[in-house]
Amino acid sequence: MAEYTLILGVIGSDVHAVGNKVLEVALEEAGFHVVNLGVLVSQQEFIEAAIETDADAILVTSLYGHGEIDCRGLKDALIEAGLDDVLLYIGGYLVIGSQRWEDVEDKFRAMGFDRVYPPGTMVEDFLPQLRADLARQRGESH
Amino acid sequence: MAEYTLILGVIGSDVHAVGNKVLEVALEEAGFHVVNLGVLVSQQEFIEAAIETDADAILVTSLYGHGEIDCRGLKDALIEAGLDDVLLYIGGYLVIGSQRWEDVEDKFRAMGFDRVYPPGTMVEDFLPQLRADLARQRGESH
Amino acid sequence: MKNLHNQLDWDAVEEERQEVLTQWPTGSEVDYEEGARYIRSLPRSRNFALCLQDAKEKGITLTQPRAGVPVAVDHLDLLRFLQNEGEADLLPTTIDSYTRQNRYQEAEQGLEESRREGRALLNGFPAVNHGVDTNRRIIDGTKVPVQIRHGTPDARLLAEITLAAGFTAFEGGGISYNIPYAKQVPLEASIRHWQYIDRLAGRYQELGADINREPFGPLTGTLVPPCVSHSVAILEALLAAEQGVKHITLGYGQCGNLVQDTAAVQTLNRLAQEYLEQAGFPDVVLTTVFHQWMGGFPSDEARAFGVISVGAAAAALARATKVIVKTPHEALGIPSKEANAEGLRTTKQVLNMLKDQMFPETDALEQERMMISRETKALVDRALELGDGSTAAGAVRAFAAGVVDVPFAPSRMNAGKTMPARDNEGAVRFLSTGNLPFAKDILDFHRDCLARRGETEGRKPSFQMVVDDIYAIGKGMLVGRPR
Amino acid sequence: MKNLHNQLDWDAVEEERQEVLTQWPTGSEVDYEEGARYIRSLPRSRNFALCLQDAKEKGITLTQPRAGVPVAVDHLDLLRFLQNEGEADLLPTTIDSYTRQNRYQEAEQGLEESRREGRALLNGFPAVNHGVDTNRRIIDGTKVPVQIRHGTPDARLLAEITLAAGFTAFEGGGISYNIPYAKQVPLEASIRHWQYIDRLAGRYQELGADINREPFGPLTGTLVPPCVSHSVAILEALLAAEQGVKHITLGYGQCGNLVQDTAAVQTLNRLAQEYLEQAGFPDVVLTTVFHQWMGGFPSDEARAFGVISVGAAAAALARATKVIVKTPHEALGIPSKEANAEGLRTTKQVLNMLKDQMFPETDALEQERMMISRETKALVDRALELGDGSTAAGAVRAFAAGVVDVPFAPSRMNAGKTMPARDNEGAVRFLSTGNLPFAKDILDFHRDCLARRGETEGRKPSFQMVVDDIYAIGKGMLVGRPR
Ligand code: B12
Ligand code: B12
Repeated sequence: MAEYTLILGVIGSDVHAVGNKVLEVALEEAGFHVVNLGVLVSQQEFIEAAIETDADAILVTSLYGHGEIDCRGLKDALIEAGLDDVLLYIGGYLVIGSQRWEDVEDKFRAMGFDRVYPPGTMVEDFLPQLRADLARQRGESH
Repeated sequence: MAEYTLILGVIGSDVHAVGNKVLEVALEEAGFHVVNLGVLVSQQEFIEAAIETDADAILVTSLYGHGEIDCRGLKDALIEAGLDDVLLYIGGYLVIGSQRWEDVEDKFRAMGFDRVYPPGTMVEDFLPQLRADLARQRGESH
Repeated sequence: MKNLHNQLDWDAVEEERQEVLTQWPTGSEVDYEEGARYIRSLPRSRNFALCLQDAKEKGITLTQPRAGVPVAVDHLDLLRFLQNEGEADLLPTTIDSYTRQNRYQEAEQGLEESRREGRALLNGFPAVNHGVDTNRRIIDGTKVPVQIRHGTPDARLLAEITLAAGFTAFEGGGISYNIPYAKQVPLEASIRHWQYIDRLAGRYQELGADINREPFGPLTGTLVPPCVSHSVAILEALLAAEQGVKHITLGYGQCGNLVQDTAAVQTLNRLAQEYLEQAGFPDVVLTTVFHQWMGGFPSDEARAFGVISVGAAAAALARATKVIVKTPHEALGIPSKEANAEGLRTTKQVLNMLKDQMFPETDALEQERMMISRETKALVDRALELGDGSTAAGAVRAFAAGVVDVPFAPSRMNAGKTMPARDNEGAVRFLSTGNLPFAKDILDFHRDCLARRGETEGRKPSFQMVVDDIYAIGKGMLVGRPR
Repeated sequence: MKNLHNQLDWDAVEEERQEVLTQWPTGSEVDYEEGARYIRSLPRSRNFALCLQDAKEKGITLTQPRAGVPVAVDHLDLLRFLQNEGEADLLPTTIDSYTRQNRYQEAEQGLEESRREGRALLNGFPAVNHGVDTNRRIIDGTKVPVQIRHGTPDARLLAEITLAAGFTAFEGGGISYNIPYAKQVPLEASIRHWQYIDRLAGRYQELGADINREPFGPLTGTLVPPCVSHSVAILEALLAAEQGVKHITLGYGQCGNLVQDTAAVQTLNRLAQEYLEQAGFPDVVLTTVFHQWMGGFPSDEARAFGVISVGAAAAALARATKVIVKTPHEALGIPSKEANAEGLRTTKQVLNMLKDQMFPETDALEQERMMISRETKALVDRALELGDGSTAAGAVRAFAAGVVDVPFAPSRMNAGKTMPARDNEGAVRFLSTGNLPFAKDILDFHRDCLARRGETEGRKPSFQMVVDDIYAIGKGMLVGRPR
């Protein structure tokens, strides 16, 4: 299996570090090359890291509720940087309070995220999807 | 103040004895002449006790949920026994489960109860009402 | 030496059975040998007695709700919901109050009306009216064991029908289902009826069908001091063992003080074991059940969750074999199935978080255990003495003499001379000991406990304290302090 | 002898203040002397510091929620709701995350959007943007004391504005609001900023306005061993006392084992008292705050009520002065006000039912207290040694050397070489001790604890155990056993 490079990071002013750490270890164990930017990551840092490491996917985390504001314009910036084919995932508590999940998902899909995951998503819950998306993407772009 | 006689009892196959005991003591302390029939009291027993003691009011308790079935025909039987002017109160968990209180109250008012009290009614909650009703009733009937 | 002389002769019971089975048409469906075969065919995970035995060995606490609605399909739906959404380890079938009073005609009417109106008009499942086959569908439709729970002085027909249907556990006893649940039924009668039931359960056991029997521990549910409920539990355990019952679960209703609650669960097991061994029944499998607070609940659901959790914590720390779970609707009326499942899940969370922890062993705990043991022995020994070889007679005479005396009981067979109240730490003590045959130092102990509380509150111990304690938990407290 | 040499010179602070107050336009509204007069005019029942002092004397545990929404009228409604419907004894004002990072421009934008869209786009109350007068309306509108709660490495302007507005309590500290809440902020900087805040609070105190200061106890909220949070708490208590603070509340986040939790609350108080006395501050009023489980919660509300209740029970049995309450929505998102009030009422019910009971004194408890004390002293003594007279420098160097090391902290100032895991009874121990300056027998103790758990589970202690423990409570357990 070709090795895939994943960028991890918690966006904006968010400092929730525990899930980020767990994700890093679990995805490395699952055989990925993981570049973990940690917490308090700006849009610019995500983009720079993706360019530098020729990443296959960016996994954004947002737990603290400001995800909606923090992610505005991220997809456009990626496209501008020529990274339109990098998979863009997001997971966590994406809005303030508990809103209907379908609405939250739609909102973030419309913002350009390929996959949107609800709170409490376990690694085993999204791993098959991630592998499938990566395989499809590589098939398409190579 | 003239002494009023109250009949207490838990109707039907109901054995909830604690509230009945508390009511007895509290109403005696409040100055009433209390005739407590205890638990498992039939309609007939209520009526006989009311005749025997020339009671001013009957306070029916029903906690276990069968109150609706147990109280059918009670008012008619009282009227038949010439006790139409005896005040008829009921309190407790009058139906199965928790239904809208307004509906429960309407149902039991329609069944001939002068006052209907919800679960958790404390003695101080209904005592003023009881005194007022008794005074009015004596005023009218004498 | 086994108390075999107290066992009912099966041939005599057979004769009595013919009469019992005609009390309601469904009696004719009963075939106990087929019932025993069916029970033997159940996997271990669906036999109530064996699940409890396994839990005891593992040292874990199982959860069980209370639940019963009149119409059979609805009842099965309810049980499945509690099994799947409530993750109940054990299930109940709670019987309606008319059936409990053998008023099958009224139960029939309530059942029909419930069907017609599409809402429950009975407060439980009228198992006798449903008959054997319908009851069997309950067992066939569930993955965990199911127990019959009720409050019936004469439950002979109910036992016949539900055991034949495949229920593997049957709650109740000649004392515990009379004193809190009846007014006029003589104890002789109810105990005799329950000897029949125990003999029947023993017969199933002889045929290899394990049946669990559980005296009703909490009695009136309201400030019952441990020694009172322990005495009744032990007397009923002896009565059941005499008839051949091999799986007995003894119950205790939470009082609210953690030391007292832990001591109560621990002594219940030890004392019962002692008495059973003495009486020649060392092979009975004894387990315990802890009932979350059985008295008045707060009507606010959030507060009710707090009460439920304190009970779950006590059950876990004391290592009861199972816990009977209350619901956030307790003070609102018969709970919705959702509320029932919530109570179960709250309880399970607390049990799981505390299952690797024990209530600490201290002098105070040992002291409390000693006190409960001495008190209980005083009552049980005197009762057995009065019985002069007959446990049943002993129980009857003990109640008549007020040697065992349950607070707030509606039954006229109960002396009603004791009155409980909480001490300064919330443990339930006696304000009046009535005729309980206690040694002087025990009497002093209770008086001192309440005197200390009185001092703290600046009032004399009195019935007002009792009333305050009755309301206390419902109003968000444990000890009913004056405001 | 007081560590007076560490106190900031007020004239120098005054100069710094002029710069701070220009960071955002609302800074110009600040008049601290008027603020102090206002606070002095508040009745005792509305002063946070004094309410805690009274609770400590009475030996009771007060409840406090977390809550904050962006728009001021909504925030006041929320607080009043929690006061009236949640019966909160103390209130919070939780600040949004932009303000915490001094990004007032983004906070302004979020506030405006929230107003426009009629829904919250900020996760808290942007107090700086609101300014002194609007903040004062919060204090005027509530009947119980209100505290500012946040997570801000540089909270100087926030403190200026909210103290001037009349808030009588301010959470945070130079370590506890940096290590878990920042990535790049040097400890020197955050500690210096918090010395400013403590000096400001001390100034209010000099003017007779009692102000409560509370280091943030739970840190990362996830499996933080007591000695780690105790060390930070004690260092911050010293730092605050040096600047003239007289009311300090030290915090601890529930770990889940009742013995450990009780020992932790008890030692926190005793150790801090010792260190404060040694440093010449015997007159500081010390109180404790117990945080209900701060890590991942179950998403099911019924289970969340269980977690909340276990925390409430531990707080009551350990006699914490206050308990910070979680809500049944913890794992769902920022709670509705109803859910918040529910968490408060559940907690209050449990507190009330246990307030007359204490966690039993045993050898195991004493052993746990001794362990926590020895561990904490090892860390604090080494830190003070490194500081050589400067508590601040000691703290900075201790973190640089990994002498104090917070598990899972995002900050680069934190060594990040320790790793916690639960033992067989659920107490939080060290899987890796990194550079913690522990004696050999302490190191052995932790290794043995985890080895025993490993044996029970048939696996070697490893990071997988940690991951399992991180998820455990959310999945309904305490110890993350393999399935
Ligand atoms: C621990 C915690 C904290 C700690 C964090 C310590 C630290 N530095 O890490 C402390 C106490 C400091 C904290 C602070 C705050 N917190 Co906080 N916190 C939590 C808590 C209790 C647990 C989070 C956690 O560690 N979970 C365990 C890990 C393993 O799970 P996880 O983080 O969810 O990650 C997993 C999955 O989500 C998934 N995942 C994560 N990212 C991604 C990305 C992709 C692409 C995919 C596929 C999957 C995925 O995989 C991970 C591994 O399984 C949650 C509530 C909860 N969940 O119970 C609140 C919570 C997240 N916090 C919250 C808030 C609001 C805050 C604060 C603003 C304070 C406040 N107002 O209460 C501050 C924010 C500070 C800041 N600037 O970020 C809110 C968010 C509300 C919302 N969005 O509506 C929550 C939900 C609590 C609540 N109900 O109010 N918090
Ligand atoms: C203790 C108790 C028992 C004990 C009773 C012991 C005994 N013999 O007394 C035991 C365990 C035996 C028991 C049995 C049963 N119980 Co029960 N029991 C309770 C419980 C927990 C407390 C009742 C109590 O003592 N309250 C304290 C006293 C002081 O208050 P009170 O009785 O309400 O009385 C006060 C007021 O209501 C008022 N009042 C009373 N009568 C009147 C009359 C008038 C005119 C007025 C103005 C006021 C008034 O004044 C009293 C003093 O303040 C309640 C739930 C709760 N409230 O928390 C359930 C409850 C009443 N029981 C219930 C049920 C269903 C049963 C059972 C059928 C078993 C079952 N399926 O679970 C059996 C019935 C047996 C029978 N045949 O009656 C249901 C009723 C449900 C419904 N109606 O929808 C309840 C609500 C529990 C529940 N949520 O399911 N129970």
